[in-house]
Amino acid sequence: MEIGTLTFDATGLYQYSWLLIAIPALSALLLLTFGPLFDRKAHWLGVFASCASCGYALALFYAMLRTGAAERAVDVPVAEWISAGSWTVSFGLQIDQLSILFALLITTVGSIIHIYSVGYMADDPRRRRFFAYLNLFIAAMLLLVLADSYLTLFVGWEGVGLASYLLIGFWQHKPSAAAAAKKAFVMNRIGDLGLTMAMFSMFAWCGSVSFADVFAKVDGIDPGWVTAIGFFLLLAACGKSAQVPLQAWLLDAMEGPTPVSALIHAATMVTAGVYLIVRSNAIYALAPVASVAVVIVALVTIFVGAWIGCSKDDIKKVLAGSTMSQIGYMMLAAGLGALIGPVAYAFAIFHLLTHGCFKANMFLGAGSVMHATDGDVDMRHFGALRKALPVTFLTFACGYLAIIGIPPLAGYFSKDHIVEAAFEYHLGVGLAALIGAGLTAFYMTRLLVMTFFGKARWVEGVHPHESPKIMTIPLILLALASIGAGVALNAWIIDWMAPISAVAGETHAVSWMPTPIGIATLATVALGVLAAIWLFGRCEVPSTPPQTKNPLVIVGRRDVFGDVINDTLVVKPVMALSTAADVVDQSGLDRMWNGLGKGTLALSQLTRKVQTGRVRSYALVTVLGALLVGVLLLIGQLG
Amino acid sequence: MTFPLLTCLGLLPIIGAAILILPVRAAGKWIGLGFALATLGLAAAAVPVYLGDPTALTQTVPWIPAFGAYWALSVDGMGLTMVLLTALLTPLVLFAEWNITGKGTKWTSQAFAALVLLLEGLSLLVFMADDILLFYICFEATLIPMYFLIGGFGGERRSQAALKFLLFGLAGGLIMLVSVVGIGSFSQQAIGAPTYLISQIGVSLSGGSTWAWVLMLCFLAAFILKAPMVPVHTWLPTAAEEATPGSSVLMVGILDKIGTFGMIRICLTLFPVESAAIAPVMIVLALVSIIYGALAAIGSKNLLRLVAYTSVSHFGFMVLGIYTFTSVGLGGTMFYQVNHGFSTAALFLVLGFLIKRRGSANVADYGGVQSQAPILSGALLLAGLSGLALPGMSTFVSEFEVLAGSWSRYPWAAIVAALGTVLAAVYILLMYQRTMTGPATPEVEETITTDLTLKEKLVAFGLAAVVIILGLIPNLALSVITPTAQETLTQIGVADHQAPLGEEVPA
Amino acid sequence: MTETLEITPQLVGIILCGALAIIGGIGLITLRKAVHAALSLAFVMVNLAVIYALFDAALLAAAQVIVYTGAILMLFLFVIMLVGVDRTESHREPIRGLKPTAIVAGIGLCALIILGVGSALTATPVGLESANATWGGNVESLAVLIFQSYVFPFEYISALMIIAPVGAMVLAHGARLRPKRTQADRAAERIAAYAKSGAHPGPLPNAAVTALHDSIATPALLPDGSISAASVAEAMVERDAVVNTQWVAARTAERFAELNGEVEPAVVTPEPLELIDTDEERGALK
Amino acid sequence: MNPTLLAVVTLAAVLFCIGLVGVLIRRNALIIFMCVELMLNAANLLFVAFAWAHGGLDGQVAAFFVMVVAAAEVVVGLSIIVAVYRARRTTSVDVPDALRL
Repeated sequence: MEIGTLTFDATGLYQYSWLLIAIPALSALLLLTFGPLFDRKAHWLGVFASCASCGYALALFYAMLRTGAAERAVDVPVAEWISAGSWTVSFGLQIDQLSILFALLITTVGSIIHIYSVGYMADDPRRRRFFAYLNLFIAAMLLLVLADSYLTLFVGWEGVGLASYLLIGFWQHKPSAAAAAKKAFVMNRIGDLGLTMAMFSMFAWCGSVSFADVFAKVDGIDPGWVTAIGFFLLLAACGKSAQVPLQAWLLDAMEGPTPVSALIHAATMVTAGVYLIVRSNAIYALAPVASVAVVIVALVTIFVGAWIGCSKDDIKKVLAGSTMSQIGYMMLAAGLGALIGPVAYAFAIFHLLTHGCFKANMFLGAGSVMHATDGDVDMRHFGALRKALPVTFLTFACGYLAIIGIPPLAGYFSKDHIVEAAFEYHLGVGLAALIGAGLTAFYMTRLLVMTFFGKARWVEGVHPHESPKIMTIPLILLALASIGAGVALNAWIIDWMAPISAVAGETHAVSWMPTPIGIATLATVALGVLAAIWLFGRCEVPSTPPQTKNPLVIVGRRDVFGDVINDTLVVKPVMALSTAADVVDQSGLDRMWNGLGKGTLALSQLTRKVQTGRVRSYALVTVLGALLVGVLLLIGQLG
Repeated sequence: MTFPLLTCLGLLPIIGAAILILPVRAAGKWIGLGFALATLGLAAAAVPVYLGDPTALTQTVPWIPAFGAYWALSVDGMGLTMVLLTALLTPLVLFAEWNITGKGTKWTSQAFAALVLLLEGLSLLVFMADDILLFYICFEATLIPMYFLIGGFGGERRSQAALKFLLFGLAGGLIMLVSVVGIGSFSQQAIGAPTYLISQIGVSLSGGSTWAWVLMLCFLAAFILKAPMVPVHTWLPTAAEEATPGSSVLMVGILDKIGTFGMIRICLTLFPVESAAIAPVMIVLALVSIIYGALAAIGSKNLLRLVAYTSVSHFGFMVLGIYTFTSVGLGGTMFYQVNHGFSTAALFLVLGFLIKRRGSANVADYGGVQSQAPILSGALLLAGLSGLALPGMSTFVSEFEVLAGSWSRYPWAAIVAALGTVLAAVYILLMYQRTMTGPATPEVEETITTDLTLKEKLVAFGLAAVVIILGLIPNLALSVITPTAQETLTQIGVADHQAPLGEEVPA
Repeated sequence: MTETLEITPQLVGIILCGALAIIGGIGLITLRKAVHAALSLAFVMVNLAVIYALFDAALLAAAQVIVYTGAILMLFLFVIMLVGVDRTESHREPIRGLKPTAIVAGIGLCALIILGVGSALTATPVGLESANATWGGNVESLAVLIFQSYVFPFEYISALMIIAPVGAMVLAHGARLRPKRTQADRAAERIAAYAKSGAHPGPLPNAAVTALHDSIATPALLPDGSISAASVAEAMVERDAVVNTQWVAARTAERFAELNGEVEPAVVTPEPLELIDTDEERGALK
Repeated sequence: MNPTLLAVVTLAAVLFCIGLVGVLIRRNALIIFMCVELMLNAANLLFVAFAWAHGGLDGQVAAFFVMVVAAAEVVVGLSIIVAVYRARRTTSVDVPDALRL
């Protein structure tokens, strides 16, 4: 049943699939080292590299489409990596239905964002370096999704962490960006801890970490350990996909340029956690407890994300909150995969793909809004922008309709399946998902209304103008994708993911007509929209955040105290401990050892006193010595 | 092998140092570099011979028959990699510290080259020694050149730092002398004739009377002092703070490795029963070193002290790898020794370039260097990433092996150690953020005006390249190290960890 | 003690002299003046000499008295005289706690020796009659012993005896405090004295040399016949032992008369020298 | 245990210890020197006593040699005292205490 089992050796096109990773990596290296030589034109190399790997991925997809459903999973061994004692790790790629979808998402959205950022970063002096980091990210993300073993995946995993560190902290002169970058990397590192511990357990049990071996032997591992591995993988997923315990970094990550937020913190990197759980479906199948944990984490994140989304005034922070809650949905579906049936994995991937499109679209839209208002992100200074930025408004509206789940668009299909799966599992979970959908509708409408409708609250001297062609074309492309993706993938994705999504025999009928739950979600969505319009559409929106006693808003504005909890529980104690360690080391241990030296000096001062200089005291000491020796001899004799 | 390759390898730098006593003034530097490169060439020549037949290079000549001391040199996987590390680092340090001048007239760059060559020769002999007495003599002798390197070329309080280094080193050495003498006499009882040959003694001394415990503990105490572990580590930050970056590289990259090298080569192989018994204590000590070193590094206000504390943390990892008794862990430690040499060298040298420009080593005096010297900050970031073991770099492979090895025996120890890796990320990125990012402070603007010169770029990115190449193709070193690790484990009769579901790994 | 305590005269002597010696010893360490201490030491040494004699060591007894007490101790007295005979030592002890500890240590050591050596004395004494008799007496047998079996130590001792005084001379020979006055200096001084005070620069006039008397007690005569006061040694004047020159002149005149045949040569009878004995003549000598 | 020997041994021991105490207590160099002589005499006494006890004259020869050595020693000792007196104008043992740390 698992994807890994039926792998075929690579032939033809697959054999060189490692080029997918090599091209962006090489171009990143070139841009970094030899970039200054052709500084002005260097970024086009980056765009070309991204489009090349996108083309290659499409070709692979086309080849895979033509081959039969059975032999689609291909294993491409590249090189032998580590031979350490009892186990050896080889470096190889695995191209199957799951990874090719991800590859497509990464490369297409990546290329679109590359083109967009040509315009967005036009006036940034270090643009060449920006494109180098973007290419590095694409390479690392592709390595992550195409890896055939957890260790290779881990290299991509940390590579992506590094790329996000570099890109968040791209504008290094801003101290807040540098701090945000460090925070993101460290929190990702804590997540990676989970992945390393999972790998160690796999090594300890199966002597290897490649997907094929581990999934084949997973039923041999004792259940306690399988659950532990499940939890470790969940920790890793939370770290990377900004789920509840480790979600604080995503909001700070908005310090980075907007294309970065769009690509990394909306479409691709944050979905890596979902990929990890879907990829390890064999482990979660045997660890129901871990899957329940995934569901719980997902639900909590959905509400936290929505909460932050509703109360933030910064457009990017709202979108980040919404990303967090949408990934919560994907996690929910991934968690349900092991509980109600593997078809939920397909729903997770389906929602992931559609979300990739419309969230990237909205982020780029927000980017072009910021571009127009000279980098201002505060929605209270927007208002009535639909006339000033028509194209941005239209594309943003498509994304908006998609995310709240209006029928023809992508969001409806993907989210609807997840809500149904949630109800199928457990009524409470279903209701929570439903309310989540309503909240999503509420804050998205709030955002749309505050930004594009109502009275213009522009700051003086700001006269927004439409973004140049090079930025609006990607917006249009993504808008089309977020409209069409839902319909296109709805039925197809289930049987495309067949080896993983369908248990033999049980096919999940997918109907076009809305089911009763579908109608219920539409109702809650409508409710959410009306509430938002009622609150923000009609009445005057003050340009400064009003003081409110409403605890919900206060909590929301403080990012659900995520940062505060992290600081008090982890950051402050570690910092205190480290200053203590430094002090203890310098004045404690160091002085102790120096003290040893001073002690000997003091001792010698003491013994100096014995030499009085007077002959007779020496004579006395001699006599006493002689007496002592005599007595001892005498005792020796008598004894 | 008629040609005594190892002896020449060991003595060549010492001869170089001797030649540098002659008043050659300006040419001193070039002669020094020439000898260092010649040693590197010789070491490289030894590799194919070793790969051909590992025992070809061993060479045993009776030296002092009265108490069984031999001029015995031999190289196994670990020894070879350490020899190559030393041979590679020395020319690099000489090249990096090209126009170094110590305080006062007699500490010229020629004196620096002579001392470095002497240090290299002695440490090569230590890594190749198969005879405990030879090991001990060279172990003690390395203190002298290092003392003068710190004392002659360091910062203001260099003499105290050098003295403290020497006293700690001698304390360790003297404790070890007890067991060196002990081995002489006990080997007589165990084998009839007194002998100091490690291969000849084997495990005959172990497991017997409590004397074996005394011998082992004395050796261990000396090595704990040498590879600084927490309670006795305070000499390293002080010395690193005062010494020039080049000599700190030699001190941390090569000299301190003799501690962990000795633990494997002598404590483990000669006293397996006692080592197994003391393993839990050493693991706790290792974990304390990891966490304490990392925390002290985060809290440190001086850049060079920070790097020294990171090394204390890294040594904790190495000891953890040794005392979890798995071939993966042991192989990991051996590989770790090599990687740590390169990554710490990169960190020290790049920071050295930074400090040379700004003039002070305090973290507080920096800010926003990125805008002034982007290439320098890029090099520092690369060196820092190798420090926090980013996958794709060699330090990751060795750290992963150590942790995987220790997980299979003691999962809780591996978890605590893994926390160390998170702290590693914190101290490197915190240091990078405080010095490099943010707006450039006025002092930084006037002092740091030039970016890396060609020489400095070669050094920094050369080292980074080595770390990345070893990271992507670790088998360059692992193919030599792993068999030695397995051999050591079988030699001391400890069963390696067998993954229950893993396929049958050839025993 | 196993045998009966027979009292032999020898034992009595030893006990008597021993007690006296001990008293002398205590005197040595308690008497404050150095000379008294030296004398008490001499007293001790003499008692020891007596004891030596009681032990048939005649030569040693003599040597003790003559060499040890007579020479060495006298050297001590000489140095005491040289260094400050009138210096007394107060009994206050500057170093705190030295005196009691010293006394206790002394008593302890004494007890130790008595116990240690005493307990080892098991053999009964043999006595030296036979030994002395072999070569006819204590001195002869000692001489045989020294010049036969102990000849090498004897030679070393003699070498020592030579080196010791040389050493002493080197040590005690103090460097001159003032430069040595040469003859030229002395002549200059005399002329200066003559210039300043009219003191006669030349040497003092010699005593008179007459046919019968040329001792320093014979005052020389000045051309006018009076006595030259400077020509008589001061010591003689102090002792009133100056020869009467008038008497000498008269005797000389007689002698010449005999020689010139004016008077019959009478038999010369040695008659006592006549000295100046009248105050008026003494006045002339001052 | 012959009473004579016991007596003479006690006598010698007492004299020896009196000399010793004298050396420690007195502060005048000369008197210290004399006490040393006293200790030497005590030793001589024992030599003679045991010569008599063992019936051999070797003891007396030894005593004789001791006497000679004592003479040499006195000569040198006194010249030292005189030299010190001439330099420091004192014979007290405590005054020259420069030779201390």
